[in-house]
Amino acid sequence: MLLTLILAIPFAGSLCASLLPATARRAGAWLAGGSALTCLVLTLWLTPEIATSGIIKLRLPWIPTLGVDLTLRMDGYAWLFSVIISAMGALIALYAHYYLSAQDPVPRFFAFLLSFMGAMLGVVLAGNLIQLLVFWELTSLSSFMLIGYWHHRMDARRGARMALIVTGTGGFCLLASMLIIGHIVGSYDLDAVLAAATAIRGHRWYPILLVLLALGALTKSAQFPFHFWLPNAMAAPTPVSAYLHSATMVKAGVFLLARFWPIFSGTDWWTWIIGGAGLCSLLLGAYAATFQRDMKGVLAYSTISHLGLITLLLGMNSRLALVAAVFHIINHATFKASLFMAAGIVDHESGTRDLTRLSGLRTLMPLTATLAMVSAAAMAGVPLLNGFISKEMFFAETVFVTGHWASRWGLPLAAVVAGALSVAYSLRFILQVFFGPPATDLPRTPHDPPRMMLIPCAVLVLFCLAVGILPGLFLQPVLTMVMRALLGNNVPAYDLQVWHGLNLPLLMSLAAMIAGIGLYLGLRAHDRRVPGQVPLIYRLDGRQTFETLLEAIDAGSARLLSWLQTQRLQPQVFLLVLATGSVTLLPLLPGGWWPRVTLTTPAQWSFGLIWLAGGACALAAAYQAKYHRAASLMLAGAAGLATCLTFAWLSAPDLALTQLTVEVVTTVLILLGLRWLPPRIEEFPGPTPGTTRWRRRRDFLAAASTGALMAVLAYVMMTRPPAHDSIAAYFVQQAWPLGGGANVVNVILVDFRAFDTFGEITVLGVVALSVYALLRRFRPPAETIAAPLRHRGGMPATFEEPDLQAPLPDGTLRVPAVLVRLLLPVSTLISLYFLLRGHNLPGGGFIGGLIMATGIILQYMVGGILWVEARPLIRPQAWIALGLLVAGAAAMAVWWAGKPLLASHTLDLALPLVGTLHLSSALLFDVGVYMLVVGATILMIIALAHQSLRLHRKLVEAATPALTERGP
Amino acid sequence: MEWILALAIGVLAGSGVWLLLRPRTFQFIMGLALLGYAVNLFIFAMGRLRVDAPPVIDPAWADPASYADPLPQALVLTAIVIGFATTALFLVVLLASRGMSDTDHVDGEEHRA
Amino acid sequence: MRFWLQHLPVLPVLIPLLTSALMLLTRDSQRRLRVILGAGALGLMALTALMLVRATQGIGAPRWPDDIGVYLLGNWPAPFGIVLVADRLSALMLGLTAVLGLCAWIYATARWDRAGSHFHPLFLLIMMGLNGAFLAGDLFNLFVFFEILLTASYGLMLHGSGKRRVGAALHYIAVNLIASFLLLVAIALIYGLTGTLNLADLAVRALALRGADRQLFDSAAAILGVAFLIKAAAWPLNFWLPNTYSEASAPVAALFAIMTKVGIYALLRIGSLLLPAGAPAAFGGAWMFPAGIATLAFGTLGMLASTQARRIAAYAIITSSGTLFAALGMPGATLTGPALYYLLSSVLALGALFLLLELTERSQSFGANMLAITQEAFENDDPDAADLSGQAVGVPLPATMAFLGLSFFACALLIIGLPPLSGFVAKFSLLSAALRTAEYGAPTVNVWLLVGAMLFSGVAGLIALGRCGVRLFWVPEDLHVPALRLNEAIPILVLLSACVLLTARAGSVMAYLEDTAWYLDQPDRYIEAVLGQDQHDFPAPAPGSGGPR
Amino acid sequence: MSATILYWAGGFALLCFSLGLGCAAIRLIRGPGAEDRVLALDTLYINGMLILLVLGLRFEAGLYFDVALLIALFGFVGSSALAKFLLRGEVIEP
Amino acid sequence: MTDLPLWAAVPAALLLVLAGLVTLIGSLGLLRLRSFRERMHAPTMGMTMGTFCVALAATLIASLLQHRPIVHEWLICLFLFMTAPVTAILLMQSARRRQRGGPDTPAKAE
Amino acid sequence: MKRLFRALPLACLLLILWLVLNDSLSADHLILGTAIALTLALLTPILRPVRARLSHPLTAMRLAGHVAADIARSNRDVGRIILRGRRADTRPGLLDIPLRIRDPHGLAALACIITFTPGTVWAGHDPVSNVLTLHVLDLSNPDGLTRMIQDRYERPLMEIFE
Repeated sequence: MLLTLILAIPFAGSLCASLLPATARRAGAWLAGGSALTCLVLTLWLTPEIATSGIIKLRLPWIPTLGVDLTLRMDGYAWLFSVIISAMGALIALYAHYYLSAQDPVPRFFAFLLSFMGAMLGVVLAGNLIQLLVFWELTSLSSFMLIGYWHHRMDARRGARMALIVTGTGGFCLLASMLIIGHIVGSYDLDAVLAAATAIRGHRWYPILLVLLALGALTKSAQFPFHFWLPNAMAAPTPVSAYLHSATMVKAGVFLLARFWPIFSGTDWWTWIIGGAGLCSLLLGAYAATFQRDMKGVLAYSTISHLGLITLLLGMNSRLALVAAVFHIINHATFKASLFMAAGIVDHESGTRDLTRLSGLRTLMPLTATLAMVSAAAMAGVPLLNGFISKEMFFAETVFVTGHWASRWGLPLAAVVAGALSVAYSLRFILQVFFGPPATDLPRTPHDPPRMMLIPCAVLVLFCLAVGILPGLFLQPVLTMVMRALLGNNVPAYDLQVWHGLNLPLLMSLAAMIAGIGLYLGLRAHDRRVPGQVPLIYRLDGRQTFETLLEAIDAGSARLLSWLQTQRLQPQVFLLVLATGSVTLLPLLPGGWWPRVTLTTPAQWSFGLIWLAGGACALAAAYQAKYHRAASLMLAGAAGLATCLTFAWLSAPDLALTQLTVEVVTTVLILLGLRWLPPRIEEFPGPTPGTTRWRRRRDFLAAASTGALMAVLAYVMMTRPPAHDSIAAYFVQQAWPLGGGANVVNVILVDFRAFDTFGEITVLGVVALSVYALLRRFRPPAETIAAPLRHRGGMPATFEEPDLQAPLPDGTLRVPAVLVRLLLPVSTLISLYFLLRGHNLPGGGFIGGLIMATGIILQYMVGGILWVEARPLIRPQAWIALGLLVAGAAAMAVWWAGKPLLASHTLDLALPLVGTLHLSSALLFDVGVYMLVVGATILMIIALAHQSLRLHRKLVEAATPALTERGP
Repeated sequence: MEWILALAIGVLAGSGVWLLLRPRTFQFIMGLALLGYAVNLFIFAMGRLRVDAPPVIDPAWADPASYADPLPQALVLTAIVIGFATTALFLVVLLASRGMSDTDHVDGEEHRA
Repeated sequence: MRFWLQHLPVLPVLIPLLTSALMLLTRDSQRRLRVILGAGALGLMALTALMLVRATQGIGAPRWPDDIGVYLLGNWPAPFGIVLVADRLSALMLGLTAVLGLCAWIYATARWDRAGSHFHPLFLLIMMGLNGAFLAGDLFNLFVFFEILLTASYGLMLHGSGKRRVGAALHYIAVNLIASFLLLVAIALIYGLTGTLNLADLAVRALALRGADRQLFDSAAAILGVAFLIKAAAWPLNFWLPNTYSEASAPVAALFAIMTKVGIYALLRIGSLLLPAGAPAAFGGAWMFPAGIATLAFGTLGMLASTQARRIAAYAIITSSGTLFAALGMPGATLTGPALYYLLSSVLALGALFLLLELTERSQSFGANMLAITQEAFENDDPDAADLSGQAVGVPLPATMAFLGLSFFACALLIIGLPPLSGFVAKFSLLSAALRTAEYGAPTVNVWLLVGAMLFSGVAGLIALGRCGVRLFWVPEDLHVPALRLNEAIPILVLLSACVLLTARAGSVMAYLEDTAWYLDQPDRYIEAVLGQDQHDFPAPAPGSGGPR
Repeated sequence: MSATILYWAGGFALLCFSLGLGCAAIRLIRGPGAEDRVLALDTLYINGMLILLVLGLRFEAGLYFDVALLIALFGFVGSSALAKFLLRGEVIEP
Repeated sequence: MTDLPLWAAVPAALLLVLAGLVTLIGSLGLLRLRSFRERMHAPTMGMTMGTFCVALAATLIASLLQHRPIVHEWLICLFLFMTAPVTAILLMQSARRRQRGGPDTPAKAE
Repeated sequence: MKRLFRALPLACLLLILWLVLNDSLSADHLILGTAIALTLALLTPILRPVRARLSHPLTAMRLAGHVAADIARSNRDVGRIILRGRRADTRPGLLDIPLRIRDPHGLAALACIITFTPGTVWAGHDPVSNVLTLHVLDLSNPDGLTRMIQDRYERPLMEIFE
């Protein structure tokens, strides 16, 4: 329960802080500090229990099917980290309160800080690998937010993004490794995993698992070669650097390595990967730190170096080294955080962190200087400070390394070099800033900050001293508890003491100290010449490399993408055709499907002739479509007629009727559109470019093969005996007895499969609405407005309002108008005829509706839009709506008879004279179809036709600029 | 008959596909129309060919074997209407595209080699 | 109540249809009425979807054998008439559609529904198409509903007009029209070979196909598969998608987040039914996995290569499709449950992202951008819509930027698959299930390929969305706090809370989905339920006049 | 006997009509003017209608009559729309 | 059709043959005549004689077979009669207008 | 009531059409047909403001006979011209014919007759001067043609429609 509280309090605090107004500085700090302190108290409260029972565990179910639970688990190791996190959190809250300026949105800062704290606590308290990962990534995310806190600065944005990408990527690798662990162990529970150490080490996936885990841990801990994000993360406010980037978050990686040390260590893989990375970071970080110009840069690189030290210790496969590593984790957290705080104070007070500008601050801010000096001494490993003890332990470990001569000699040497470098950069850090002549060109005159701001720093320095002087008293019991948590009963014997006697490590220490001082003195010249430039490796700028890499990724992916995709339609269609063709052919490749027994209907000459003409027309339509649009339209119409005749010939009268009417309406529709297309004069006959020729050939091949494929498929299918128990037989048999109609097609449409029809009329309605909506925003092409209309078929150049009262149009259209208007009642009658008889004979709602619509379109053609619309005729939109509603009503009427939707229902009315009248819901449904088809067709055609009006208005407006009111 | 119809379907489909691969919107819409015929005939052909056997039944003699398969016909009917609707929509879209981009290229811009 | 319950499976289709018809009787200018109607319809649809989800779990009022609701339209027995089938998968998708649709619609009522005519009817009709496609138990009926949802999507895609949008729509429509042809050809072939259109019946009859018939059937299925793969945006058939999705108006793009999933649903459904007969290549067979990996890689590449936020979101859709393909293409049903979870999470997240991005763009440079959008969207010739631009400005809500920023952050987490939201759970569960398949004999290479591709896509998402977020929220000096309406903020909040809920209740959701997957792996139940359904004889509430049939 | 006579006569007529259809198709393809094409299309429709009528006679089915009727009624719509387009530049004027 | 008496079958057959020939000649005219205006006249043959003859034959056969007058084929003639001028007038006008523009009128931009 | 009366001729025509279409004289078709025909006839004037007045049915019958005979004859003539092809020394050309008939329906009927007769096509009509322009395939006898149209067609049409 207390564990839940420890985890929940920071998050709750974060939520509260985020809700605070932007000006609530003090409240935010109190909230953060209070939460951290509460956590600390709670953790300490648990100490006795941890000390006695070892582990406290709490399990809440989350996704049981995947074996993921929320397990909170605190052992000695987790306890140690909880204490560090919460204690540092409290100190940082205090420090940050003074550090942040009035312009900053302080509550937001504390909200992120607290959420980070919660996440970090979550990482250490996680008893389930996946849960650990969740919090692990949360730390990355909150770190991202905190680094980017001053997001108006570019370095902050860059640093934040870099940190996020590097640690996030590591997180994904960690996820993979956790998945593999879970796969091997069969559980994500930490205890189960720890118990399965041998199984994991022996598994064939162990190497890849280790690599992935190392990627996760090393990125998080900023280890070589992923160290570069840490210096860039220094764009964060200093409290963040002190907290996340020295004391806690970067420790998550080594936390994890130590946590899994019992499982993974002991193999060569482990040594090489972890130890190698640690060694590189140790040396590289120390080397780079020596030359940094930015105070925080020095600290960042030294952090890399120290974390490298810890990693190296972990990679040494020795239990004593593990002890040293854990010990150094504690020490590093204290002295580095205090150094960061000091650096932050200097920055805050003087306005700069540039080592070349700062000088002689000792006199101006003595308290800060003292604190910084002590911490730096701890960092350098000066005796009587905690850094010394852990360094001694490290030296001792390197001495005992066995194995290859290179590692036997190289490791101690490297240790000494690193020690010397750390002395050098610590010296430089202190001497440059606090000694020497007082600086004069600082942005602000520095002085000691308020006392309260110094307190966190002081507390940490005190801790350094205490541990450094009496390590056995302060840390021995804690360390033992931690080690028991990590190693169980295999805790090695060790002794934390300042003085172990004169031994090799001490000599190494001394050598490092002397070498460091010498190095500092020797490098001053270089430092003055090119301040901040790291010799030899300055070209290996991690940030630059990273940015270049990112840009390369962006550019490379853009290039690859442009190669892998296209924005143009033609290649897309080509690909589509190609894909379809090939996948269709694939199953047919083995052969054996060509019909052997052919059931052919005897061929007819006339039929062949029809298709000779139809096919030729289709080809010609394809050929003419570019330059002779109207011709192409007519030719396609001829092919359509051939289709219609085919339907009729081959026993599909309904289809023939529909095809014919649709054909007519489509022709009118496309003709209405043609006028808006640009004139296309046949290009001057010249040599066609080779690419074009090639493309045409390719397209021709694709088209021809598609045609051939379709033809073959059609032929094979037609000559194949029909499926023996096709559902069609049922329709034929039951159409009359159950469907009450003789025209099976119509019965299928309005009864058996009426739902399809319902959907289909909906499609028609939807299209009509879309067309209407789109055309409301139609814009006539520029040149149709610019060029006088005379060139386009003799329309008047100016717009004359047609005479709406004239009974007949003048001119050529007079005689056609007489005839066509006479045709309207006739066509309406015929449409009703086709509608009503549909159930028994070819016809039905579609055909009827299209006939009716054609009749009305004809009126528009001879009468003109305005003339026709001056008379109350039809509201297409309402017809669409009514059509849907009528069809719906017909479909739903049977509900009240206890039948499902669309069941047909007949009502027999006995009428005098007539006899019984069959009123079938299917007929009503067909009436709905009829109405919708009429409405939709008319709406589309008329909407398109109305664009002429729009153009005319534009022309009128263009002609008479004064007259800009809209027409009726 | 079968081979004639199969060839017809092939020719229609081939012309349609050729047009679909062309760069002008009008060519595309004609391609849709031609391909539409081909597809409709193809669906229709799946019911196998019958001459003089329209599925308008004599109530007394509803033997499935003596009538053409009505189901593909119903499907084609639906397909014709949907094809009509989509042709109309595509037409309007191409007009809108033409009005806004001042070109009738399918990509809304001219590609000059 | 009981009366309505017995018609429950058909209501998700009927409600939007009739409501949109009613809307058409009103004028476009009677917007308030349309909004009320729309709210009612969408609310009812959500309610229906909820009841269906409960019913298919065996909880709640209509009790169906095997918890599969079969509705015989026209009361024709199963292979002959059309059936609607509501099983767990359908109900799940219906629920998802309802939530997403409701949110996108609410968002649209703030502004977008006035950017052109007939937004509300078209929106309802696309919902109808989606619902119908998820319920269809008949191949041709599935096609019809695909057409409804596609045509409505064309209309909605064009909603608001404008050059770039129309250009993108042209491609979208062109490709989908061709896909529709393919669908038709494939359905015709399948009918010609098996003599049936009913999916359950097809599953039975496919078993009996031998030799040449089977070869031809595989060809037909391949064409069908290509058609669905186009709709589901598989590489290399998905080049239309980035433009389309990034140019569509925000609520439409948000709703489109589920459009690609319809294709995946169809593949899953048909693949599941054809499983006993040997699933054809596209339906969980040989190509699905490679297609998935290719799509995933392509989407990832696209996210990396894009600079514009909307395009990143569009490529994220492709990535999610690819992930789903690859997951469903792995052998066995182990990955189906997690894949469905991933589907839920990614649809909700992408929907929220599309809504969000528009608001964010509004914050960039208020003056220029907003005006441009408004002019583009509201330039209209009819006087009643001309002066709406003034109203389009909302009230600045407090903490707008924080809200937008956090929402974007949450969306990014969901899409990348970073903890703690459901994106992570989805990714994790998919990967862990993928590793589990290695035990059941899936090729190890495939497992590693999937794991690697998914993790890499996560990294790429991190890079791309990180950059995008930094650009949107951190770079601009003069971030203008956009005027936000409550009904623009609430949908985003709802979608994200849904994701949070998915995360918090991951255990029970996952259990439900695993059950769904299990049912999908056992198509016999579905087939029995459909083919064994007796003709309905619902207890009539009132004596009907005349005898039914 | 009479059936045979009619069968052959019908066959002959069908052939003639299809040949006529072919002629019209040639004119339709060759042009040269747009008007020629419209005229050819019109002829095509007439020939098609006649084919249907003869088919109706041959198969003794009234169903063909409906299609022919519709061609007679609406066959002209397409061609007159085209003609009007040629004449006025647009099919439906304000 | 076997029930049909020979005296009716022969004229009906002749009518059909005549219709076929007339229509074919008309359509042939479309190819053989030189100018558009001349060609305008040719298809009318099929529209008139062809349809008349077929309708007559149909009426004859159907009436005899069904033992009652069947006249609905004549509706086709009626409709053709009613609708024929519409296209013709428009086409002629279009052709005349174009000719007036002279042979060097730029190609129509259809 | 007056409207109903005026709509009657058209309604009758439509009813006949309906019955012919349905090929039936049964009671239900009669009733349905009457209803539909009446409704349509009543609704039609909305879009058809000019009404035709018909009289002299006998003249109409005679005219129909003439037209049929002329069509047959000109079919023969045109067929011959086509078959002769380039050898035929026909002189196609335009012919102006002054008309007296004014009624639009009469003119329309004349147009139908002229167009329906092979060999002659309506090529234009000037409403002001009331001159009809014809295109004639074989303009060997322009006067005869003018007379034929004026006497054989125009006069009966005027009788019928005016």
